[in-house]
Amino acid sequence: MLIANRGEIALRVIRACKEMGIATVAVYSDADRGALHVLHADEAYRVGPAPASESYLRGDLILEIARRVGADAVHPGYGFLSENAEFAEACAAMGVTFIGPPASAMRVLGSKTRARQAADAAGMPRVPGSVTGLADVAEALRVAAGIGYPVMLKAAAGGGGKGMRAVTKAEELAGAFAAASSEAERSFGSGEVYLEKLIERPRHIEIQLMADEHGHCVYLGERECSVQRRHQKVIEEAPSAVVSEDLRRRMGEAAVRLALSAGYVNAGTVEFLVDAEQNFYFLEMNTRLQVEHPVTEMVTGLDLVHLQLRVAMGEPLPLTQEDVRLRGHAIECRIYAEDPDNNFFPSPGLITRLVRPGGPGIREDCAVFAGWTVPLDYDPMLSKLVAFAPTREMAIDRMLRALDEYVIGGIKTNIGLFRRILTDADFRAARIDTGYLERMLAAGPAVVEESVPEDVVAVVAALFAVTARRETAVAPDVAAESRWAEAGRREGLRL
Amino acid sequence: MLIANRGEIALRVIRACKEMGIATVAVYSDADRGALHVLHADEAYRVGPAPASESYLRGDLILEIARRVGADAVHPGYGFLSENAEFAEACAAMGVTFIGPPASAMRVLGSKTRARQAADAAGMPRVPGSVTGLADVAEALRVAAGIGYPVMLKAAAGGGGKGMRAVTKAEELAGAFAAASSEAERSFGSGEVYLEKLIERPRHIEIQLMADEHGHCVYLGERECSVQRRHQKVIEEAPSAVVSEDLRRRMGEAAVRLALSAGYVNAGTVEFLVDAEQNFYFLEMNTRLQVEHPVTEMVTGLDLVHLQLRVAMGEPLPLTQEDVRLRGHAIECRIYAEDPDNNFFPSPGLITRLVRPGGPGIREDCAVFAGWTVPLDYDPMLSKLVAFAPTREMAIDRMLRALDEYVIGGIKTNIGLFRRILTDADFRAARIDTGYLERMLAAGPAVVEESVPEDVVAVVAALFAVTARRETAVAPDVAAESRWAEAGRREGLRL
Amino acid sequence: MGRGGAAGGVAPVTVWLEVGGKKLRVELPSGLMSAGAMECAVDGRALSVDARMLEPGVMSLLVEGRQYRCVLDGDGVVIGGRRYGFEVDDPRSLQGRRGAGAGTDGPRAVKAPMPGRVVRVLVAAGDAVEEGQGVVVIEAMKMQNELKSPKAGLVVRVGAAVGDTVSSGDVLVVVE
Amino acid sequence: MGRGGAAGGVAPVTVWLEVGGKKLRVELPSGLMSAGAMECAVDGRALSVDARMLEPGVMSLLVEGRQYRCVLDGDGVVIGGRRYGFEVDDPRSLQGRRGAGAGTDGPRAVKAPMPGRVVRVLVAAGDAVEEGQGVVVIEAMKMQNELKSPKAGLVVRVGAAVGDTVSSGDVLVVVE
Repeated sequence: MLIANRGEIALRVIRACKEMGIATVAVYSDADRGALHVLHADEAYRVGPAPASESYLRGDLILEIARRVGADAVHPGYGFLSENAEFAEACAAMGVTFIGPPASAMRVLGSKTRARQAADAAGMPRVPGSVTGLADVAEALRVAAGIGYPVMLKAAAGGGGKGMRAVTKAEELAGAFAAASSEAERSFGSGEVYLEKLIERPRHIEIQLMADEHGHCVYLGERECSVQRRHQKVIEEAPSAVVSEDLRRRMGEAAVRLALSAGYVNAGTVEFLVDAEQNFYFLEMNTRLQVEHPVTEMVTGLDLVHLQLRVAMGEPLPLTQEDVRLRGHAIECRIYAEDPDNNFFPSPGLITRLVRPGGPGIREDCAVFAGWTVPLDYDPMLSKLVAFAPTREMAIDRMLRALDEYVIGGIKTNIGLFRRILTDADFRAARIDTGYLERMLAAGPAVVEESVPEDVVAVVAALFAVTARRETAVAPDVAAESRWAEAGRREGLRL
Repeated sequence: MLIANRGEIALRVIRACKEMGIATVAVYSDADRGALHVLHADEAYRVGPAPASESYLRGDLILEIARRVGADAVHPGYGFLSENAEFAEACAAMGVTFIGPPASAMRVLGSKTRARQAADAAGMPRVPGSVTGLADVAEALRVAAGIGYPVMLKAAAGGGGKGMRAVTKAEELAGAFAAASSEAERSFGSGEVYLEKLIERPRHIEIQLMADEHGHCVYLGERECSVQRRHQKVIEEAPSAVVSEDLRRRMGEAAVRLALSAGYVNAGTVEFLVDAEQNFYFLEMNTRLQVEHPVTEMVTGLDLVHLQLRVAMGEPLPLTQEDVRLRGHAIECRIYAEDPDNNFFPSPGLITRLVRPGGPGIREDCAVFAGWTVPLDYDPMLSKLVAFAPTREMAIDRMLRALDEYVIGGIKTNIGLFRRILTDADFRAARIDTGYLERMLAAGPAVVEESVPEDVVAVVAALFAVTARRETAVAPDVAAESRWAEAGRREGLRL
Repeated sequence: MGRGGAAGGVAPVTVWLEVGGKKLRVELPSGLMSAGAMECAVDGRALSVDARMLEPGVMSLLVEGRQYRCVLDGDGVVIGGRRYGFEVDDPRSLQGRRGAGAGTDGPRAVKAPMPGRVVRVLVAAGDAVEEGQGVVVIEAMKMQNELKSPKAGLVVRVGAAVGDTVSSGDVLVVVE
Repeated sequence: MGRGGAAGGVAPVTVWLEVGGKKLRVELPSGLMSAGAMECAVDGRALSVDARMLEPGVMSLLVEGRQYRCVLDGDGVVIGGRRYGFEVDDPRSLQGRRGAGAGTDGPRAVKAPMPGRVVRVLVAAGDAVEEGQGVVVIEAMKMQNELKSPKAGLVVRVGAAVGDTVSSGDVLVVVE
């Protein structure tokens, strides 16, 4: 099995393979020779320079490696090549199993506009708006007038908020259309945008699907991902505090219908917007494993990667819809290398110290360590910290306990942000929507936490200062070690 | 809340308290000032010198601390004072809540002989033998003749295999009686022994109970602990591979009857022997939280320490028997500082390196770290490594994956033993009983594991050797650091 | 190694610190080691503590029974999940982390707030700039960050060119 | 620090090792650093490897694409969960871990296999002992360990007394 990815998801897939007795092949860019996904693989091969466009996005090079080592399957993880239909086809053409849906299903459900047509065909409710890409501003104005403002412009090929613009009145449409289109062009190589009605204070709730090659598809409950910043998920949880048994069944069955209509196989996620009246609207489908899949694993007791591998081997799903039982509550915090005091800009660099949280109910999917240099070149996610407990309140309090234990030294992280959200009355009461976090951040500075007496801080600082020489014998040495190794790599190992 | 214990269980209780917003008070011996249970507590107080008899067993000193700091509850963990009825009474007398059963119930169910009388009264099947302690060898011979050989002599106050002797014929009885009695005297301060029929190849299967003060008691499924060495549990799992729904119900209901008959409150465990025909025999009751409680938490989704604290506060159980649903399979390996190549003798000392396993389904209850010196003075358990997965086979393979990741440097551990057991055909087929492990060990040397080419080992060793100077700048420095702190403590911080 | 460790103890120490913008004088006992009970003083206020270094950079501090879990992070210490920055005015200090010119009048430096690549340079030496005017754009992980001038004045130096990889703290532009 | 790290590189190295009781000569390239691709040789057999130290004591080694996770543990290295002991005959060696007399004829030492307390001394200097005869009993964590004589002969030295605390490797008795 070749893992065409990096970071925590590559490590997570490698571990699953080992548990199933499958030999693993890692690929790495020049930035990742010293990464954990390499350290844990049975074999590892360099694919190219640091930039993703020259390494992890080079499906041709990766397939060449797969051919050379005789890998019979490729797991794309998420991001990179995971939703690239051409890559899936190239795998198939080479007789290598692509761990994911067939290219045909990817094509139908991967494009937002084509997915919306499929959703209509499957009788799935969706947000009113244009089904296909808009030809020009004129058409945009026509459609917007039809459904009424406010409306949202979205990139057809897009995701992650790129190429999105909210428009509250007709005068703004032309400018927003140009901006969204060019941003979409830059981000996805396609400027196609569409338009739909803007739902007020929607919740983002998604259904996890798993389908086999024999026409069986089950839904594994929902995840709520309403806590977002710039359309990026920050906290995910399962189950959603507002989804009833009945709503879950209706959303789940609608999602299964859509998947089956497109001949979908393997893991996939159907995203919905849910309004205040519990109406749900189809948003898009992600034809891959999601970053936030662990919360679903915690409440279902299943292992989605094991299931991915088994259905990819042609096995029938080992469970029926009746076997799927949700229990307890799981919350995931996406810990990023970013600076909350500097508008959350990325803060890559050397991790000089790492003190991990632990204890019952805490799971961490993570591929960093003390001495690791977080590269500039990729997504700044450091870790997915997950807390499981019998109830949502207990899971929140458990996560707060774990966050207090967590120390990541040398770089800035958003750990403090999570402490703030998890102690916020609205979040604890599940009064959240996709605008919640930005409103909370706009509301002003964090509440002052219980503070340590100044004199105690001073003594601690002084004690560390006088032991600094011993200190420098250690953590910075880790730094030296890796910089030096880095240098060695660059300079061909000669001094 | 004062935690009258040390090591992983003290840390585990402290974390639960933090999650419930309860302030924590740790106590420590001179060997534990630098221990993790101290580092994570809100307050910490020295109780005495390293030997347990002068520190963690000194209920009087610990209660004095509780009084001084105004703690209103004490959690005894397991071992030490956890089954000491006098201590429980002393707490009550001081108006401090003891997190455990009332002293009265402890007295009835804590003594093996009195517990057996209660079991008879509750109509619980038990191994034929003497109900009360034996007056002398003559009585022992009488009882043994009555039930027939082989028989087992056991200490009335005992546990953990101390004061136990198997006797296959009458001639051996006198010698065994003397040996068991004196060993019991030494270990538990009481030479009282009793005798019962020896069940051939029994499985050790126990039922976890949780009872509140309002007469409600539920059973949380079973744990199988048949993999033992010298009557010490080595691997525990839940559920048992041989316990049917029906057997679970019958064992569980019998255990609940016993607990209610003695007015039992809080967490407790009823241990049974199960023979090849699935007959179960009452063995004894442990009136405390068990070391192996995590496997029950993994398959029930509950948190036993949270439940302990809530029922101790007088809350009714938040769940009924119908709410208890088992899901998946969990296995726990007790990782000890002991030397498998030297008859498993303890191997305390400085941990110079610690590389922990991680990933989905892995839980570790552990209170050691790189730089920690495992003290001579206490139980040599380092860590409880738990693997959870949908099936027993997946849990075993997941544990094997985790064991391969685990490196504990500087001291000897039994990690290799677990790799051997978990790859053993009999264990994987659940053909186990309390004699399984000793038979396997007697069967001879471990199967040779897949080995790394000698030349590769040589190059790795050489590379580490030439970087040893940088190396010594780190791990040994940790050693120095802690030795030096140690010295500082002893020498009153003057050089 | 025991010796090596012990050698870490130092003569009577007075440490001048800046914590939360406030200058403090901390006195630690002579022959001090960062372990065990010791009498300290902060600006003359006595404080009895019991300190234990578990591993380098991780310390348990007891003050009248209260326990603080302290982790060193560069020029700050994390206690109970909260970070307290500090500066040491001391030969053995952790100082020099600060870039030049911060908080001062006269020349002001625009420094890279994060490692990244320079994608645009919006000013040249000699240009007049307003306070808050964008001067350089750097990118990391696909996100762009426009750095603004800290004051109105003249650009006296441009230390970055498009395509440069810069580290956090590098001086990119100086405004006089 | 980069300097400091770089200073770690050393001159052309030949390392004599004992692995699994076998003496091996390992040649590492000159100007070597334990990072990147390098040509090595073991007893003259060429071996191309790519080594990367992730953190001190943890190394990823690539040999023709095969990846080995290697963790240093004192005088051994753990690879794939299995420990391989080694001895280095080299100035920069990790040697001196071994106690005296192991594997030799003549005097043989009985050493403490673990830290503990001496609870019984069963022989005195001058006693004749059989091979396998118990000489000292030490206890740790409530478990007793009777140490036996490695050979038949005369006890020439007893270095332990009841009540002593001993460390792993301490010589307790020497048999001639």
